[in-house]
Amino acid sequence: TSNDPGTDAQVKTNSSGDANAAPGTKVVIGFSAPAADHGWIAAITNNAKAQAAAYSDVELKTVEAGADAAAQRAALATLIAQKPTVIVMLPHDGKELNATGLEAMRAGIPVVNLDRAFPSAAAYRLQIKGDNYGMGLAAGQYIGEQLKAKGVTNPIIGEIPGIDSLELTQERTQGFNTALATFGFKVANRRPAEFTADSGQAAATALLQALPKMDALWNHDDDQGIGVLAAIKQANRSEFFMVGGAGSKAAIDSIAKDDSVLKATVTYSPSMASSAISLARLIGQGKGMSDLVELQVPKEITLASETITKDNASKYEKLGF
Amino acid sequence: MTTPAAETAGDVVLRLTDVVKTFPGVRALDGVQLEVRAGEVHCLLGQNGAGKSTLIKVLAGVHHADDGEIIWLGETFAPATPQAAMRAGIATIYQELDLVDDLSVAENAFLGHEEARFGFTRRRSAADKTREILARLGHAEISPRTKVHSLPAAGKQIVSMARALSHDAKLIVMDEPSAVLAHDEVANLFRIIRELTAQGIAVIYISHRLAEIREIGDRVTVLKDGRTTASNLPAKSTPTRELVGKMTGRSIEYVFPPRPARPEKPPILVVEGLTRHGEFVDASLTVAPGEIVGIAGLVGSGRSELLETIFGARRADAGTITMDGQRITGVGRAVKKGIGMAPEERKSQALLLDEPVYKNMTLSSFAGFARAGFTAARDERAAALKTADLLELRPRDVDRPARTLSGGNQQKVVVGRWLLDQTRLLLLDEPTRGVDVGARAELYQVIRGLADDGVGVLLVSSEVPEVLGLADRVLVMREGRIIHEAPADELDEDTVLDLVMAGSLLEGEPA
Amino acid sequence: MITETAPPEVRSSPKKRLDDNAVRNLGLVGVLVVLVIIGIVTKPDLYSDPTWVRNNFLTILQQASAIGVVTVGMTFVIIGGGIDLSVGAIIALAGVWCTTLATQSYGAAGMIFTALVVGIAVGLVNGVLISYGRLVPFIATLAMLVSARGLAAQISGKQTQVSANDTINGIATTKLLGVPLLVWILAVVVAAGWVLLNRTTFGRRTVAVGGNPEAARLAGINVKRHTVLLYALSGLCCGIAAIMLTSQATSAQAAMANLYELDAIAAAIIGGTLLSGGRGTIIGALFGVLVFSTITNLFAINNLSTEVQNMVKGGIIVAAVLIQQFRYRSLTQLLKR
Amino acid sequence: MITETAPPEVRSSPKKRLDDNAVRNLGLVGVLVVLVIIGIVTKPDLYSDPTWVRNNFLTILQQASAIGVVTVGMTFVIIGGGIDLSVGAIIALAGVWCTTLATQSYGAAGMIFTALVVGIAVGLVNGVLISYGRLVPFIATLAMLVSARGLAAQISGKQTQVSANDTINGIATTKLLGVPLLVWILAVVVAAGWVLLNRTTFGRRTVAVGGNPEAARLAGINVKRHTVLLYALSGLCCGIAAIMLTSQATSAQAAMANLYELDAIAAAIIGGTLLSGGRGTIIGALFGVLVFSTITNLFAINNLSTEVQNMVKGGIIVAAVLIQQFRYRSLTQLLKR
Ligand SMILES: Nc1ncnc2c1ncn2[C@@H]1O[C@H](COP(=O)(O)OP(=O)(O)OP(=O)(O)O)[C@@H](O)[C@H]1O
Ligand SMILES: Nc1ncnc2c1ncn2[C@@H]1O[C@H](COP(=O)(O)OP(=O)(O)OP(=O)(O)O)[C@@H](O)[C@H]1O
Ligand SMILES: [Mg+2]
Ligand SMILES: [Mg+2]
Repeated sequence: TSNDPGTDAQVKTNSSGDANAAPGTKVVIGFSAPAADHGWIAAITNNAKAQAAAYSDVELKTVEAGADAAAQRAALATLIAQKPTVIVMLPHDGKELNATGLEAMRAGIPVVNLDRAFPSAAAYRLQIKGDNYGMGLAAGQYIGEQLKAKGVTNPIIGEIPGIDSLELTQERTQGFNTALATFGFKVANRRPAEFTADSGQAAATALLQALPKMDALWNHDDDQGIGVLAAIKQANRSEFFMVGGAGSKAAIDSIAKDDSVLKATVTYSPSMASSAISLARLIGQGKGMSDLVELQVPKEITLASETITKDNASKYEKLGF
Repeated sequence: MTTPAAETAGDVVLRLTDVVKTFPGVRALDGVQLEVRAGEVHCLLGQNGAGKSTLIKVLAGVHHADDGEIIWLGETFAPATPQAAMRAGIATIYQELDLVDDLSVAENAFLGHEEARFGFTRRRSAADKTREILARLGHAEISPRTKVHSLPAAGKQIVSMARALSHDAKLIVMDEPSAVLAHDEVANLFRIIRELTAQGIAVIYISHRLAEIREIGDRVTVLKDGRTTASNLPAKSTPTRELVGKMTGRSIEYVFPPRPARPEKPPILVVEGLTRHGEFVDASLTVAPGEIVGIAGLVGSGRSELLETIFGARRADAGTITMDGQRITGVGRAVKKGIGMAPEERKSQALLLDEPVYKNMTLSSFAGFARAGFTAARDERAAALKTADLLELRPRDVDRPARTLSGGNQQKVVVGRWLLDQTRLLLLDEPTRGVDVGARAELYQVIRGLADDGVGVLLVSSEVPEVLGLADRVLVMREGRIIHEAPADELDEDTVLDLVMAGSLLEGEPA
Repeated sequence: MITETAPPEVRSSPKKRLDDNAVRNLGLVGVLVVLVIIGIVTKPDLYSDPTWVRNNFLTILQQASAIGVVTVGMTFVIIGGGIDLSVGAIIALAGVWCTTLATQSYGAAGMIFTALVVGIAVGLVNGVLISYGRLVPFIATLAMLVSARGLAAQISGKQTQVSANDTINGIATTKLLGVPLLVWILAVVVAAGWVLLNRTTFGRRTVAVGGNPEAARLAGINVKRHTVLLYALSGLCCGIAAIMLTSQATSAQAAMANLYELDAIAAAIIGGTLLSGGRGTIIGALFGVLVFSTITNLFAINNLSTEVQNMVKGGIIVAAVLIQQFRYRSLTQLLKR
Repeated sequence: MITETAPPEVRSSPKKRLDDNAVRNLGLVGVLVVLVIIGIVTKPDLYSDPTWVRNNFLTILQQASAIGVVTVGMTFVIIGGGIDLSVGAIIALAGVWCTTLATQSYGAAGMIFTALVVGIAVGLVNGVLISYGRLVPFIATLAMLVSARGLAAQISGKQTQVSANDTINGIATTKLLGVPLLVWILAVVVAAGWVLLNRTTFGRRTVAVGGNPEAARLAGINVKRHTVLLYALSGLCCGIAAIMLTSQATSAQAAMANLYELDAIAAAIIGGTLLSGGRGTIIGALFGVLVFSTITNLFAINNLSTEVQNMVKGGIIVAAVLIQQFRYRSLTQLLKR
């Protein structure tokens, strides 16, 4: 979340001296992600483009997936017709695009599923995703530990998720509740926003009004967190601490500076798009990951959600989006 | 209203030469000549669709003439907008009410030329001026602050007049202002017209009622199919035969069809003690098959409401309606039992303006033409054409949208609708409003013909001669009550007029 | 009494109304042609492959099928003087309901039956609220939108429910005579809608109820009952669309068919339906849907970014209506002579 | 023949309409009271703290402020016979435009100026398309919705743009006489809207243009120009709302003010504005907004889940309108006697 549209490649997985980095056969990677009206998705697309640009043997064909699953299906239909070597897609909804994944695989195009899993194993060659449940766990774990350290016995905990009808939101919430339960805590009030700053402000205002006193707050998304923090300031509240989600640059900076109630954020890094392009290239060239003994790229990779606090913020600075 | 000395009565203020106006498929004006002098009441006569309304809309800047010349106060005149015409001193009362329902009387009167300072309305000043004009119109009881939609039709007509008077006009055009007015209101209108002309203001007056033209008019111009067929005839002395001849190209005697002797039959419709609070009280009446029952009364006496309640379109507070011994509770039931109604306001209550004429005519009967739910357009058109011929619809085209018909022709479509149906009881509310002389005679003939075929007719009309001439039996209504009932041939116009105005001719009647 | 009756000779244009609609639709066909030409010019390589062109054509139709079915129902509602903001929500509810594990255990017939019944039932509730509760259609169906999506979320537990039924999932992949089944369904619904609107008493009543409810009532039409039926019809179309979408996505969820209401209303209006009621055409609505789906296709093959897509899309919509109007005016001018 | 007599009185029911609106608004106040009572019953502990109650009241108003401002503009457009689906998109565009680094470099005045100009300009385009391009308002503003959001995404690079301007950000935190500045802005806009609608020629002409455009034209009102002005007014309100929202969220992005169009239209209609034009009240629209914002507040303090919230919300909307209608009918019955 910065005012300059960051286009530089965020992470390079191919260190020099690695045989995999050497140019190989040309690979055409088709790429599709939902319309980006949110910093995280914008970062996914940008990372994918930057990563592809870093390889001389990769051509990236992005197709915009529009506003919903139906639009994305339509876009992918045109992409499949163009027969790319590999398809990397971040589906609107894994289940709704399962059929499209199958269709591509049947047409002989390996599919790399980014982030939102297909239910059917035949629909993808590789799945690389963040850990929504783990993100919730991490946030709950952090909040639980902090409160326990402070000796709060019956804490009032608030939660501001993103779009509530999304499955990923459900998973995050479940992880959060599970972790809190191990401490014997539970969420007192939960006001969903829509991943935008203004909706975050509205949800936070409502939440703060409902909970005149609060001990901790988890906001699922740092982009909407801008609004959440604004609302907290407007309500003049500071008796609690807040944990963010995803790991935006602004959030990491703020944590490092320790200038607000935001004390930590749990990552859900868009760097997975960079990894997906790298691995798609390897799949297209029939190579394996050099640190693994296996000759092929594995079928599933789940990134761990990390907790960024003041102590380790400097390490994560360049991962922020 | 000041009148420059130069414009005393007698000077020609307006002259139209060979004015032409075409609409898609219709040459509405096809070379019109007209000459209007200051201080005169110039009457326009013509059949429905002759082009009268179109002509005055050209004058008012609503339509633009395709050809011809208009000279107004000595200068060539071609108003681009209604505002331009108003600024030039021409005010118009349109045939179709042109008021905004949710604005007050004063706001309507001054719409477009509001009393305002820096864009802020001066409500008191507008109200005062409106009150003054309303007082001049003899209707001081209408509050300038009342919203127009709570006024009855007659009240709206008065607001339209107030609007025309609110301009400093040198010519006031009135398109059938008397159509929605009752007898006594017309007298009042004439009083105002005389006041205006006395100040040197010219008036163009359109009406289908020859009697009115004789009383108020000075000169008459006759239109036929968009052409002037006679100009500047003396209004008082030109024989009716000649006027009608110029209008229609044939001669019509304005007579009512004879009443045939009718065997007594038990009534099909029985209404007992019908009441709607604030509208009418304890109305009881019967209609027998083949009988025409007329209801006379003033505007606002509750006749329309009574008719609509009988039809089931309004819920009665008390009383019963039975048709063939069965209760009528709603419109659906009424129509099923063979009751039809031609409502009073054709535009808001009867017409689908964008639909073709034939679909309007068959609106209540298309299901009857249909087979297994599928409509039979061919049969419908054929039937509609027959009715169109019967009622002399012009243009004789049942495919054009109802919107493009002249007012009187729209009325014929509304009435025609029920001639197609298997109707056994017909409720007619002002069936001849805006219908020209020739077609009117024809319509009377048709109504009588229906009665002769055994249809019962309940007829509401504000024209007393019509009720007396057409009906077998007459009910007189005043302030929501039926105060008198008699066979038509036992009543004359004066008696009825006296009755409706709470006169004393028949003392002892309940008031 | 009356002597000499010669009906006056008046020039008139019979069947003029019919032409109006035809001209309007012709305008939309023109817009479609322009869109295709843009496609050919920008992607000549793709368009040089006849198989691709044929496939692309079928893809456009297929993508238009579900929204097309919804638009037919919507067109009826709008012609009848109403509006239905709940179509997307009804699809979601019907889709979710017919893919619960319980419903799926009844097989394809059970699922289809459930979707249709849910659609009709919600439509009936809309209609009753509007007719007998005298709620403004906008408010009643907006409330239904919110509620039905909420109920769908409740039923699905906010999960995407996968359809395990091969018959249902097969609808989206089956072809008849080389044409996808979904397109056949659209064709049947459009044809049925056209007949219903133009050739039946139901259609006539719809026009009357929307054009002048008071006149319809005084002509003996049961306006309230008819209104209820119109919303039920729209609900039925949503039920059909729910099955089509579920089959395409092999799943259903509470957020599916998002903002379909706007698309359907827009397509109906672009097709010449008057938002205030009383006038409209089914064929026009179909063309409206096709214009939208062709635009989307054009964007996809040119791979425009979403933001550019959106900016351009607004412009194309405006241009489409303007072209159509222009043609309409000039053609009627021509017809006049 | 025709004899001179005193003209008969034209009976009418004076002041009836005024009462209509008052009664309607009374109904909405009743709904608000019921909502508050539900709040008190379900959360007696919160409501026992007067500071909290006062705060809560101000919070409800504050959360209603931006959408309230939009609704005032929308009410004018609807009364004038149109509809504006692009309000949310205009807010997004104005918000994004006024928070670009370039604009922010001009300080608070530059940002405010930019937001207002963008709002008015987009409104003007809407108005011109509708008046002179003869596009149906629904289609023109829908196209604008799509385009303006696309442009906003383009400008912002799809990023959330943080406002670094303390004056702008301070608007949301400033209080005057204990009342948030945002609420004052709402109050001023509502008051200005009321005066404009009820006490100026512009307002009265708006009613005429929407209620009977033909009559307005015949009265010499320039209907087209007036229509343009109405959409510009709505755009202006959106510009104001954009600043308010940007200040509240200390940032702007292309997806902000999502679906504000539906909320604003719904609030206007619940407040007694006729969707077909020609009738409406500003005060009613304000109450409509407050009903929605109070419902949200009620849900929040009771911690209802989204799906239950949605299901209940639809029901409450229906109930609110029914209550209001019921009160309306029975009260006018009483007044009749
Ligand atoms: N907007 C229009 N479009 C097409 N045709 C029209 C339009 N307005 C009027 N006409 C036609 O022009 C002719 C003249 O109509 P006009 O209204 O001037 O008649 P009129 O003399 O006022 O009749 P009436 O006595 O019934 O009011 C009619 O044939 C009518 O159908
Ligand atoms: N829109 C209205 N709002 C309030 N009162 C009305 C309205 N229209 C009519 N009324 C009242 O209803 C009663 C009857 O009115 P109406 O003019 O319809 O009677 P009518 O006998 O049918 O007269 P007309 O011959 O003009 O149709 C009157 O008291 C009138 O004031
Ligand atoms: Mg006329
Ligand atoms: Mg009457």
